[in-house]
Amino acid sequence: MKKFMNEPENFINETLEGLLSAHPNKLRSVREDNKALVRADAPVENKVAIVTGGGAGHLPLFLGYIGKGMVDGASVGEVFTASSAQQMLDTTKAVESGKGVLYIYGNYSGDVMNFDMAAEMAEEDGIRVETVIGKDDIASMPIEQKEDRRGVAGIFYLYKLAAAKAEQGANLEELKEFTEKVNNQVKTIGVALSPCVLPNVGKPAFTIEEDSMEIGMGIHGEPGIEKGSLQTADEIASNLIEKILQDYGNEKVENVSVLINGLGSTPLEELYIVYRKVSLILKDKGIDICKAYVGQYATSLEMTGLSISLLNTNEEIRSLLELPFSTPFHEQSSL
Amino acid sequence: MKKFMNEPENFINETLEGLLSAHPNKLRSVREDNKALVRADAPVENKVAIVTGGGAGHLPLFLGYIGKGMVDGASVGEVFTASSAQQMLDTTKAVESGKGVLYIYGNYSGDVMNFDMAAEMAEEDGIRVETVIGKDDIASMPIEQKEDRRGVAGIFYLYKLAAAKAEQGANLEELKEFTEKVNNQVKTIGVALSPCVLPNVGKPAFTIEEDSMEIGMGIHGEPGIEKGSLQTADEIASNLIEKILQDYGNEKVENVSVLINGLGSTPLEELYIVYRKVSLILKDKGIDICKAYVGQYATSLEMTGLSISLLNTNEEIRSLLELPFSTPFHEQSSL
Amino acid sequence: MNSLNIDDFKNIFSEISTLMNDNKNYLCELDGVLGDGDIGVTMASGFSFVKKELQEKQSLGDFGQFFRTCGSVMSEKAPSTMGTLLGSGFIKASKSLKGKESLDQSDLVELFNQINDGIQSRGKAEIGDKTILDALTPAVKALEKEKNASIETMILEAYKAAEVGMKQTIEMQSNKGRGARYQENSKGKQDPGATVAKLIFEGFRIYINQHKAI
Amino acid sequence: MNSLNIDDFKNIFSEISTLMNDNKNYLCELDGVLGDGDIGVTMASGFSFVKKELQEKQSLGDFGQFFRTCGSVMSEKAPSTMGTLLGSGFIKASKSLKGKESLDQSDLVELFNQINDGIQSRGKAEIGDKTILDALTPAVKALEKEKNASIETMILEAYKAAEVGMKQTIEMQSNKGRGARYQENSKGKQDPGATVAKLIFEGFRIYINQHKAI
Ligand SMILES: Nc1ncnc2c1ncn2[C@@H]1O[C@H](COP(=O)(O)OP(=O)(O)O)[C@@H](O)[C@H]1O
Ligand SMILES: Nc1ncnc2c1ncn2[C@@H]1O[C@H](COP(=O)(O)OP(=O)(O)O)[C@@H](O)[C@H]1O
Ligand SMILES: [Mg+2]
Ligand SMILES: [Mg+2]
Ligand SMILES: [Mg+2]
Ligand SMILES: [Mg+2]
Repeated sequence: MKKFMNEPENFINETLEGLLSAHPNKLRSVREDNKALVRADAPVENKVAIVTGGGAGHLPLFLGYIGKGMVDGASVGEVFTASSAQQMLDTTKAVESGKGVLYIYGNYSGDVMNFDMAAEMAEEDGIRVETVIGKDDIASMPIEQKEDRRGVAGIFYLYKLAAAKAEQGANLEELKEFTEKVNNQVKTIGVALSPCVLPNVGKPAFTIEEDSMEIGMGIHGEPGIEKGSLQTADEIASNLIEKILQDYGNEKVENVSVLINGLGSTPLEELYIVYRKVSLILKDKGIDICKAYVGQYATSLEMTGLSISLLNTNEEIRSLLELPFSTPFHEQSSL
Repeated sequence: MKKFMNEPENFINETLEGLLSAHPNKLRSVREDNKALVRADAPVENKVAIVTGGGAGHLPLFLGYIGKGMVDGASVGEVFTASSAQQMLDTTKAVESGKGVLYIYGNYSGDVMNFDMAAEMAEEDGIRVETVIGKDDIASMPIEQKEDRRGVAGIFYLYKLAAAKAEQGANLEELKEFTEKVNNQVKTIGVALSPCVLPNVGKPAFTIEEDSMEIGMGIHGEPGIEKGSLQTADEIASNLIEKILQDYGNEKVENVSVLINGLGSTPLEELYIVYRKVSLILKDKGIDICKAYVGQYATSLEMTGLSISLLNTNEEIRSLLELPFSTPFHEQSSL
Repeated sequence: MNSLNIDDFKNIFSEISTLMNDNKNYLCELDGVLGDGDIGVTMASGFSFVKKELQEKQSLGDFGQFFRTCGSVMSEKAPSTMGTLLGSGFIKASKSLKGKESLDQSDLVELFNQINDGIQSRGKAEIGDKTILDALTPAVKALEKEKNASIETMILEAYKAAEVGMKQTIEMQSNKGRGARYQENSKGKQDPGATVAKLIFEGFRIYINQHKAI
Repeated sequence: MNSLNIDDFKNIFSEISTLMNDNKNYLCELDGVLGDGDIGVTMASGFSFVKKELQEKQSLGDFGQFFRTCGSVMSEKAPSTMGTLLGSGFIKASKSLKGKESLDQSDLVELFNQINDGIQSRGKAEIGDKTILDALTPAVKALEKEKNASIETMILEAYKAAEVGMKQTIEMQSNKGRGARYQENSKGKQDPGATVAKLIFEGFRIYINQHKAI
């Protein structure tokens, strides 16, 4: 196994120590184990706070989205493992400023159960909590079981838009309602070419044959919906976009934001080759692109692959999307 | 070969088309072949323009540093191949606004010869050009042959600081002098764990044995200075930092900026594990870190590995480092 | 035997911890087939943290505090599905046992009813979904049925019911957790979570048996 | 023969282009050993673009324009080391041949002197560094030596000198370009760039020979 690491059991602790020492102006730890991180300036007054969390190994997900114009705090689990309710509660307490807290996280049972538990504990402490669960992976369940879909890279849009809306003064109920609406308009599908290696396991978590790809594979290697021989970038782009557009059904889709997300080992050049085709296809269908994001937004350690997310936008969403944000990994300036 | 691509000979053309369509507000093409790219708002009045360029396959290098607070334009070659002098000249003409142009690029003979040629052609057209050549890779030549060292990730600091200084109104001569001084204070060394695959070759460009690493390997797979079995992250960090600090010789090193650069396939988690140790070592030696950059800044397609760069700072450098910039890949906001 | 006090329960949790440790590999193997293969490790470590905390903590005046401690240690130290579910069950139970310093037969029924409820409302699984509930719920029913008998009898019957329930999961198709993604193929394999439930009752049984013997 | 005009040179470049194409694999093999294996491809394609442009372009009134065209096409279409060096040489030559519509013996010396200079000042290699210069410079010296003879003799002698120079690179250690990184191990292998120089003179020789025959 070729990893830059020391003892596998310290993998995440040391990552967190590195992150905290690299970004002291952006991040603050509120637990000795560093498993609850918040904005350096938390709690931010007069704003609903946004908390996320989940297993590690997906940087910039989840804690990497802590920052101005993004989320207020994140609890951190071990690699691919949910964090505990107590860690979530500690995060919650450190960011809330009386306006309530919105939990936004991906639909994985460990996360759901722990966040639910944290929410109950927070309510007992007099903190109002609402929850929106990211479910953007259209390959994880058929449309009829939409509520059971997993959350993947598209959660970026939930963070970004909820945060912008919160900064504009939305109250907790409005924020939840708005974020749920966004949630319904985000759709993602991924394709994997090679597996990732868990630090404490030391060998690939699964195998994908040489010259093969797996469409719909999840960010922990959950089985996909189509295995087959590797297609060209253009074929893959067409194939994935077709599936996403189909999933919108009768929804009007006229203007979208596109997110091409690398899973870890995919060169940026290749992400842009795929973006190129996506933009051509959408143009062909008369769908405008208001904003493109191309890069690493939700990874699976060193997995090779990518995902395409579309966000179906309206005017409000487009204007919120333009607002700046600043995190340790991505920034969007108003320069 | 597992790549998201179409015909290998279109790899770079399609990357460029994707980039241009994803970032229309940031980038503009000034040639039909898209091999000369400039800031969307070029030429910027009242400022020395900064031009870079080089072979493709290293995103964000080189064109990825076009933007406000960064370089004005870049010429683009094929994968790992210099661009032509004409492409450089076209870039130069599109960005210059009468204050002259500073070329900043890495020390590779193809680039040197072509930029020299472009500079001569530009002078013939009445455009003043000065040149600073990045030579930060301390593993590429011993200190006695410093002038022959290759340029790698540390060029990021040259761009950033030269751009900030240019925006403050430095004239061409001042800018060259300042950038040369910075150049002398940037040192980088890399380590590779696995090779990259050139799109038109289709198999690994070289091999690194299982459980082995190669210290000092260049970003095109140029042979390194030490092959050996894979060490822990902490050992690697110590080893590399020791070599860099030694290279500063008698120079006073009290406050540095650190850049941990992933070569393509290295998970962000692991870069932070290495950063952690680097920061501990420097602390131990009484050296302060003014600013940390951790991420992909100069890649080699899907090579696994990383490089560590140090920039020895003074007060002026530190204040310039803080100024915002915005490129398609990295942004630094004043949020 | 007609009641159990805090010290009894400390010993019972110690028995359970030993059992989880002894069955660590067995549990991991079961979870390796239907899940991610970690349940043995998390249960052994989760229960050993619980045991340690119960032994060290001073203020365990009543069963409210006792199960609050079990619940928060378990969820904090083992935030996997099983750890979180057990944690939720213990915390639910702690609320209705506030003030009690010993548990009689009907309290025992209440205890496991609450644990069962806590797990059910956290995990939202139904009977037949091939989860811990398929061993736990029958055991709770057995406790209820025997609530007029001795605690020895109650526990023995509950243990037997849990074991039967555990074996019945073999024929079930998984509908919850990681096992669910195997759909039809999840059949024929014993559910690791149900096995944990059976081991918990086994811990009670061993302790009670030793006591009866004295 | 005492002079060569623009049409002669168009034909000579056409011969060179054919030679580069015929020797594509041979050149690539040489470069594969000491470099990145592309010199045959870039030279074949570079010279074929030059040939095409020379045939299509209208305004080639003098040798200034002629070599300016050669130089800019070569550098644009083949921005490798060899393409850039040749491009620089051609452009350097174009400057001192401005206005000339035919070249006599001393112009021919001047032409190659300038090309040699252009390559030298671009690449900063010395004689003995195992580069194109180790074939080109001796050829230029031969031209100078024979500048009072016929053009046929000059070219023949230059060709022979280039070939000898090329063969002498075998024993040299590379100090420039990719070959340099092999240090001692670069010895024993013929330099691909020097081979390109020899092929260029071969192109001249073939054309001149055909002409002499008529
Ligand atoms: N929603 C649920 N409700 C009740 N039990 C569940 C649920 N989901 C999974 N389980 C139980 O959890 C067991 C797996 O536990 P564990 O290994 O901790 O899960 P994971 O490693 O996936 O977090 C399963 O065997 C099953 O009995
Ligand atoms: N600085 C230099 N000056 C003159 N010739 C050089 C120099 N560097 C390399 N060469 C020549 O260039 C040849 C290789 O050319 P080419 O294959 O185009 O290089 P690359 O592929 O590395 O760009 C070498 O065989 C050598 O003759
Ligand atoms: Mg498990
Ligand atoms: Mg697990
Ligand atoms: Mg070559
Ligand atoms: Mg080459």
